[in-house]
Amino acid sequence: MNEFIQNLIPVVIAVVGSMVWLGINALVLVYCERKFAGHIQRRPGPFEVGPHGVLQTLIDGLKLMGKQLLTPDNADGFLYWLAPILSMIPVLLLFMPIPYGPVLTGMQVNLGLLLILAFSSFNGLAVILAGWASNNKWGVLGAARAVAQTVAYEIPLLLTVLAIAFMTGTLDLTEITAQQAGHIGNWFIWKQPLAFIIFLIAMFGETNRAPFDLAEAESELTAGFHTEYSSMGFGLFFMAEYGYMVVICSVCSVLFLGGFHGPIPGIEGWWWMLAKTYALLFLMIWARWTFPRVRFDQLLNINWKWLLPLATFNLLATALIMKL
Amino acid sequence: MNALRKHVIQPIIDCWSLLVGLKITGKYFCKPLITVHYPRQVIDDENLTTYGGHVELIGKPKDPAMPKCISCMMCVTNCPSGCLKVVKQKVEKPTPEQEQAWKEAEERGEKVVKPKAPKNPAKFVYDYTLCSLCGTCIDNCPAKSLKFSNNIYWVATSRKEMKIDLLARLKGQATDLSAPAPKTEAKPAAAEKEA
Amino acid sequence: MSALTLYQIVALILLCAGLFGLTQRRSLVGMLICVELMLNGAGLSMVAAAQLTDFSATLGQLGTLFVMGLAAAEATLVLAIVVVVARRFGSAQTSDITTLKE
Amino acid sequence: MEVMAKVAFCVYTAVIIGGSVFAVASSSLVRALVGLITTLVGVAGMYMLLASPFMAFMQLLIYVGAVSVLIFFAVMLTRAESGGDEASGAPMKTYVFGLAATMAPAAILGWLILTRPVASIAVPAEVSIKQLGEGLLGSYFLPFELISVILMVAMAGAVLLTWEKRGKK
Repeated sequence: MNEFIQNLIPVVIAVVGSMVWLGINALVLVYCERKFAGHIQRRPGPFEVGPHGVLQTLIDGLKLMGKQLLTPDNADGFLYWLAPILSMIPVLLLFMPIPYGPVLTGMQVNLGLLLILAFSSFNGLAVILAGWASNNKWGVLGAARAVAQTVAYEIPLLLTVLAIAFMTGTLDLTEITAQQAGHIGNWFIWKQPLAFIIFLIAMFGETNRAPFDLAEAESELTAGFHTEYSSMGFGLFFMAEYGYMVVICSVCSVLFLGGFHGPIPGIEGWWWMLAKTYALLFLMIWARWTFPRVRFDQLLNINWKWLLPLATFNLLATALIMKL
Repeated sequence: MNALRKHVIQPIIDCWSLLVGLKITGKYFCKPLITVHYPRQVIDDENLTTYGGHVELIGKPKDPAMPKCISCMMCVTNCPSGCLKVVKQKVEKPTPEQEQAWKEAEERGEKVVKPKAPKNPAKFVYDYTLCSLCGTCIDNCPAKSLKFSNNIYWVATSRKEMKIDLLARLKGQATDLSAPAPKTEAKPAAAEKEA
Repeated sequence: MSALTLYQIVALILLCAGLFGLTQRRSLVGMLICVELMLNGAGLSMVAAAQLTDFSATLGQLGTLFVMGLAAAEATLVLAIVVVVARRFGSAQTSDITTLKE
Repeated sequence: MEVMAKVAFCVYTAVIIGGSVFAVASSSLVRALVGLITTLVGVAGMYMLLASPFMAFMQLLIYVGAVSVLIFFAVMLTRAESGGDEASGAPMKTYVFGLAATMAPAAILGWLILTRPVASIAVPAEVSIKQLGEGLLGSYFLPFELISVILMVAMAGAVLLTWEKRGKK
């Protein structure tokens, strides 16, 4: 029993840590996104609360919590409230196997990559349930789009991840990081440039981010699947969206950018991981405020006609080269 | 060959355009802000001239209190929302002595010059609550007597205040001009102290 | 009672739930859901039997993986059939899908 | 550790039974689907308990990520009412027959399980993914290939079934 508790302690620490990490990231990222959007449009963004508006998201969060929890008439109440929770809880688990530093790993899981892919599929499900349960035509339309989108974009993502797994012979994220140790030339982005690009594009589709945010497309579906959600129901979806962004950017930097290894040998640590993850996150934000939303048939065409064949080709080429 | 260009080369070029888009927004990100943070800063006068506020009258160059308006009612007929109300001035009733004098002159066979009504309007009332700021009145004014005002700090606290007597306003502006008091400068300075 | 027996009982419960649901459900999609329940029972039973006895554990896991693959293929086909049926009969209720008797 | 395993087993069993009851009994198909997903998660937990995490993750990936989304698709395409397609209860006859049809195999299998237990080991065997992969490409190569063929055929069949010429009403 004693030994069991000793085993349990790091897990509990990791769970609490990832909760805190998720909360901080959501706050920081929302602020960064609004500031970034503002500066791209040459306006200051949030400015009033705190110096340069740094406390704005905190206040917004408090405001959200203070609002009334509404359930629409004739909505399926149980599913309606299940959906935001279902989208939130897996995020906490997703942070566990990601190695943020040489010691800063929640849990070294043999099948870490598979764990992340398996549990991130809950997000799509939550979106679908939310849209369906809110008894709102925009919600149902958003759900219908989310169904097609999540199924479609998971495939190229899996195939690119598989290409990396081919090269490393492991699904353990710590091991994959270790194989990229040394200098910048060992990063997998150089060996798998096509996979990196496909992953980058599929990333937007998986996290429902603009220009692929068809499930919530505010100009056509008001807010899509979360039209009816108020207060923390909406807040949880919001947090989960940023949580998935952080997770997928972390995975991308582990898979392709060497994780916590620096560009030159000798210096490694969590700050590299943080810098890479945030660079990717900023790329996502930047893309959101640059590109217009694609049409739905375009979205599916990009996936089925471009990403999927390219990812398959990449996988075959990787297998061939590994064998030779 | 054509198919190759259409289905392979063109998409690659299109991908390049994505990078161009990123470059443009990135460039804008680095440029200094152009929005002005109101209570701490105000827009300089040069940029104020492009602001289109409510409609106002233009004074004659010689007499700024007197509008160029000739009461032709073009603005009233053209206004789509019917927010302008212009009242022409009436001819002053001639005194009996004058009438007498005219009659005598007519009898003598001379030409009589009866005084005409002054052209400038007696009343020029503008209802800002109805105005859609379309500018049709300004375009149609033959005397070029209307323009958009450019006081961005103008506020009203009641519907009544939104019904502006433009003649009175012009008079007020004329007196302000003769005794220049840069109001807009003083306000932000006070606000800055508060902040 | 050994651990294996417990797992088998859970698998049996799943099978029974699926079977019972299959007889009660009157829409094709509902029946598909019940079939998935039964398939899960089978998978659980196989993995438990393979892991908790001396027989090859690899075989049990691979067998279950195959069952999962089959389930995915089956779900795809059933989806297609349901769509075709819904298009032709205007509903996916089993009671409506009759052409022979009135 | 032993105690924790038992507790976990009880929790997973509760999840599985609750989920399957929900899946069978609820009148709304979407709720039934949620019940199914709960059951799937419970079974994945069981796989974890049986020391086969790979199976657990594959279960989540395939069932939650793909199959349940497909079922949801089917629900949407058949225009199921959110009020419930199965709202009106089944006739008594169906209920009795269904119970009988369920009880018969349950009784036989239950009797077999309880009276003829197989010699089992207490600690589940560990199988690495490497072994699984070698199995797939070694002794069980043929079924592996057959599964791919079946998936291919199923996909082609699904496309063919729902194929409609463009412009045709």
